[in-house]
Amino acid sequence: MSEEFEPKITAFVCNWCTYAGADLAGTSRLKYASNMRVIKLPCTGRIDFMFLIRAFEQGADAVLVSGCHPGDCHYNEGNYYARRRWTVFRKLLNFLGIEEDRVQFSSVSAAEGRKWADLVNEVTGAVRKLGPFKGYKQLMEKSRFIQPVEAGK
Amino acid sequence: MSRIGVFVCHCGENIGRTVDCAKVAQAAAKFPGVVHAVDYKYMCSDPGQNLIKQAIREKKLTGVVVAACSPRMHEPTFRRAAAEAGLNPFLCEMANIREHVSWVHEDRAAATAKAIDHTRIMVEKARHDEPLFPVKVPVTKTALVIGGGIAGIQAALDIANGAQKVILVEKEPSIGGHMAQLSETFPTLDCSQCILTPRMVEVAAHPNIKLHTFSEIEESKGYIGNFEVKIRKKARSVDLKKCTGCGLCMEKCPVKNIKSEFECGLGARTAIYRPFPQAVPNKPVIDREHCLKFQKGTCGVCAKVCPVAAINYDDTDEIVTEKIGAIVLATGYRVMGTDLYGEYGYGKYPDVIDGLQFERLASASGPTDGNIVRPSDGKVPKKVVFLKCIGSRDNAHGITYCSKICCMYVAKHAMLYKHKVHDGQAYVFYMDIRAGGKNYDEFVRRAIEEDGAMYYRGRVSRIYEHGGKLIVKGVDTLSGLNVQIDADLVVLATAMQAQEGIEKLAQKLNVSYDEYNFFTEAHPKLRPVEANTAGIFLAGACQAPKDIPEAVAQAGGAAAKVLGLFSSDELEREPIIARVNENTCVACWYCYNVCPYGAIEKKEIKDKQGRTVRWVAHVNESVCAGCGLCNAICPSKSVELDGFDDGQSYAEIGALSE
Amino acid sequence: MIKIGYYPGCSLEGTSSDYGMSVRRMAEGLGWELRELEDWNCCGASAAHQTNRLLALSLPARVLALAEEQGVTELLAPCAACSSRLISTNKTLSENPETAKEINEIIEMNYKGTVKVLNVIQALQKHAMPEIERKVRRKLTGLKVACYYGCLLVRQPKVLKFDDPEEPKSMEQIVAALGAEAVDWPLKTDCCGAGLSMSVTEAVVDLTHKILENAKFHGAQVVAVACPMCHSNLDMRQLDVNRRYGAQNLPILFLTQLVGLALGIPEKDLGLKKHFVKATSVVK
Amino acid sequence: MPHGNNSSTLTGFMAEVEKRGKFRLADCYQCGKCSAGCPMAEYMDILPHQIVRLCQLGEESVRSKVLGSQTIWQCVSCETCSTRCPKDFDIAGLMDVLREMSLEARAAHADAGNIIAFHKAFKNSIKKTGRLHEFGLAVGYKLRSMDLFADVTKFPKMLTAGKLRFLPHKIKGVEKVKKIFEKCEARGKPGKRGGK
Repeated sequence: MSEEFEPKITAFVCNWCTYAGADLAGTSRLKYASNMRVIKLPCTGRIDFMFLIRAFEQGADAVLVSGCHPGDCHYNEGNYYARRRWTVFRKLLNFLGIEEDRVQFSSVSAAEGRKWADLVNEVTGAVRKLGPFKGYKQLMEKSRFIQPVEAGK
Repeated sequence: MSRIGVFVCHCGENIGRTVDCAKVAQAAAKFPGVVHAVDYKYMCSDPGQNLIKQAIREKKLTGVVVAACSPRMHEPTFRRAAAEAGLNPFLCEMANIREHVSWVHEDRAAATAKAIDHTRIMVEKARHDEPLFPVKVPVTKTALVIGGGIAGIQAALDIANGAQKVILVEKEPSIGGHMAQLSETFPTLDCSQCILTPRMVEVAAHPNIKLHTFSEIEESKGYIGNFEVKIRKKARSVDLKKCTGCGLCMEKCPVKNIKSEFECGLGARTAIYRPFPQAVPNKPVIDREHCLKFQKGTCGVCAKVCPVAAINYDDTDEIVTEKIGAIVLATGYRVMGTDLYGEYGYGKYPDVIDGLQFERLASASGPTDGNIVRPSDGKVPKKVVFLKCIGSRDNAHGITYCSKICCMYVAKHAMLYKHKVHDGQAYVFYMDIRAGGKNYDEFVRRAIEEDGAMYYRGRVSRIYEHGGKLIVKGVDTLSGLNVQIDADLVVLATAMQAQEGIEKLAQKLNVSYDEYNFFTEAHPKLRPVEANTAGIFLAGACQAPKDIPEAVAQAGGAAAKVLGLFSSDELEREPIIARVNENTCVACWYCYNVCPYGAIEKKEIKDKQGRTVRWVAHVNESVCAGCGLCNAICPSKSVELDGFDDGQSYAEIGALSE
Repeated sequence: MIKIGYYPGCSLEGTSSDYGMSVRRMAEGLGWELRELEDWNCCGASAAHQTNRLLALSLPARVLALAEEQGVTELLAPCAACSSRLISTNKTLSENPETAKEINEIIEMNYKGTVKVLNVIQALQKHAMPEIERKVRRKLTGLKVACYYGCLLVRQPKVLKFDDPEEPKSMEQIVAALGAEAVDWPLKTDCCGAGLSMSVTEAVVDLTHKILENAKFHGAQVVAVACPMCHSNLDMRQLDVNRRYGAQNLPILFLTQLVGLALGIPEKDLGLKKHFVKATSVVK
Repeated sequence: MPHGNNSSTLTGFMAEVEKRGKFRLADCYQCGKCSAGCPMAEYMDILPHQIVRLCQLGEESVRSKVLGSQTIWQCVSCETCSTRCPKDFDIAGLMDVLREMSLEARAAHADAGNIIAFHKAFKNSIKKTGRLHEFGLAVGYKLRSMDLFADVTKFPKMLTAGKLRFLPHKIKGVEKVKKIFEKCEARGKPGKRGGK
């Protein structure tokens, strides 16, 4: 078998919609690519965009953020804030030299197991085309001065 | 120093088939902070839980990670087990290696690698977990039931008979719902109104039930045990306290030709009306869109004839606020509009009707006194064709699901028709006969064998009128022959759909709904009467198509859940709550502005002389819902969400690089 | 002056030259400038799509590519078969880049997908409604018309995105604007079998008879069509129908002929004389 | 013989049909609405829904039955079936695929000779001139089908009415059209397809 690039993708998902949607994909036994690692948060509004930078630092080739559909947020409007903050964060991404395509947004409801499976495949395919994230070293250097919190305890 | 125990579950073969569980345990044993790692066939079983408890005690674990199914499935189970062994339950985490791994991947090596990664993520989280302690909140012992059909009525009565208070809200002027429209019910053929109306009266008379008809939910705040709900009581224009229900106003009302909603357009009503004679409350309402007083400023006859001066043209909508501990959703269904099937001519040909209209034709209290006649000319139809699956199981034009009740009610219709028109012939076009239920299949066979209904296996492609007949062009796939019937009346068994505008109600209450706008239950098998939001329960066809016995059974289940919730004065809620570090808070109020719940308060810090030194943010624990918006937005990193704080989150992300 | 690209198609140059004439005269009357596509070829009709998928896409694709090259953005294809083939090719190519690549290779052109195809009803809706009422010189008052759509104007709705496939109303609206009365009749989208008119004549005569009979039953004096195949079938085959089922005497008129008459254009300029069933008895 | 629900496991006849048509045969649940509304149903030997069913069975033994059926040639492509299908299954498209396969396999029903002859004459006319020459078509078809006398009475009238042209009109790009034909015919051959 030829050495195909297997991207590493980190998904930040909300507990109420997308995590449950991914569970449904499981209970429906839908098959999809295994490149995604899932981190659960109560709401996409909880996501500090530094989380995404940290994920790239840790070697992710792409990041997926997925929550509830507009209007369906368990906390009323958390997903709006996540979207709004993204517009600011986009500029930071450019500054850091991370292609915007490496950050994907989506909404998957608790009823959309099929959509989750398709989404994972789609994102994995797209990142496979983009190739590995090479700006990693540069990012490490740049992010030294924006490192928000010391993680270890 | 952390001492984490990792427990990898095979879930029989469910995980073990695609994930090498032993390998996951071996890898986990080498993670920093892990002192114990094992795999086992069924972690959720008694012996499995004992493995965990024993390890907590013997290895003095400071944290537990169970790599198994989704935390939505068994997190409470394992946290309880941890607590029983003396560990704070919030130090127990789950790594999802079933729904997110073994069930969705086929390659064993890749699945095992992902399972190891998911376990590592949760181990890192567990290393940064802090003990949390449940927050106790009081319970308001009043239930709100939304929807006054048979499911809502049943739930309300069961809760009220359990000695708790109930507020029943119905958007129509009367309770009763669709069941009040039905003629007779399958499989016993007992009269629908005879069994329903006594229950409606019971609701009205019950000391524990407060009834708001012609009312809708305006707004809902709060959480389990402590909801605050605003109800809009729409202007009825009739004072219910004064009105005696004598009916004089309806007799004298000059606008008499409005299509009655209750009669599905087959009968007429006046502008001041009650939907049907047994309505509860048995008092009228003014339909302002048709009333001459409201449209033209003339008339006013009802006010003139009312002997008790109950008519109030100046009536306005009223908002009442109620404190509620639990909510039962029983909003029911609607019948799909059939205008999307141009090939069947519904809406164009008066003698093509839907199933609910047939119920009204067959009902003894209906517009024809129970005589089955053609709406066009009042003649008795000699050939009636029933079409099943109209809109149902039709992903091209309708909805994909099966509406479940049509097979049964079509058999009932064929039977009722034959009982009333002895020389008539009923024809049924069906795709499958789904008659699972007590005495259900026997009922269908009776329609065919004893009442002579002719069943054709196939769909109909086209219906058009020719010379006073409806030409029905169908097929019988069993014989491979096309079938054409010159029918007098055609009845379409249309799909059951969620009520219109249900997504708005769902958003107000924060409950989830599926792609067809049916409310989603918390678990399809184990928690079928609970919504995804704690303290909200489901009853009847608002969750999925259901017949009467099922709706009633679920309503009873929801009532039992409410009574269980109300059995104690306080309840515990998850301590996933934001905290403010007052030393670093700079009072920028980002959190205050962003909080969807108004849980952030502005707190004054005063010196010993009582002078204000500065202001800081403060979290009201009973209001905070734990979304973490404040945590993410705080520029000085002074707000942290317990259970998902920055330390925990960065640790999880840090676990991604091997 | 409204400029529209024009693709007459083979029938309008041959068996349905009356349709071709009436389209051109009607366009003049309405102030449209029809720019006939240079060097156009046949769309392949059902002979292509029933036997060779690639051919069924390539022939229309060449037409569309020609139109694009010649700067046409709106292309009027009065023949229902042509417009249906062109629209469906447009859709297939725009939705499947792989197929588009293959077809462009075959036709050795580079079609980008910028041409919008209109059937005659759509063109009238877009460029003549509702002001046509003011242009009517000779109101068709009292004339009872059965508007017949057949298959290709309305099916498949997903592809054509034109009117309701079961209860279309667009032709009726135009007919009403001319002062005539459109009768309500159920068989307006039933198939007349024209695709097999030459080869399975027996069946086609039956289908044609059902349609004519139903239109008459609902009081129609003429049938309006917007498809040359429907026309030749309902008009020419009426002779065979008459032989088997008795005389029908139901004139079949192109919609463009009705519009032309209402605009005051002389009958002979509209090709009315070429019909097998003469319309003179009802259209004065 | 296994009938997996996963398209990738399909073999033989069913797989071939699916691949050409880009649809999933398993979608059809045999409601029969296509047959019920088919204007040609009474002239068919096998009803449309039964054709779909045979394709679903997919065994090699049904190949000749389907490709040799009268039905696929009686279908007039009116698309009533596809329009009304509750499962969004393109039955009319399936008929196109089956006709193409039937021609390639030279398996067409004897009675379909007329229709095939008509299509051939039609295509020939386009191939030669770029457009359809209807008089030529009629003559060509009559010759190919040997059905010399039907409709003969109509020709003189059509000619005098200016409805038939004796001489064909040749377009300038006739060579280009010819090339399109050659490429499509070559690519359409079995074996070449799927090979690329």
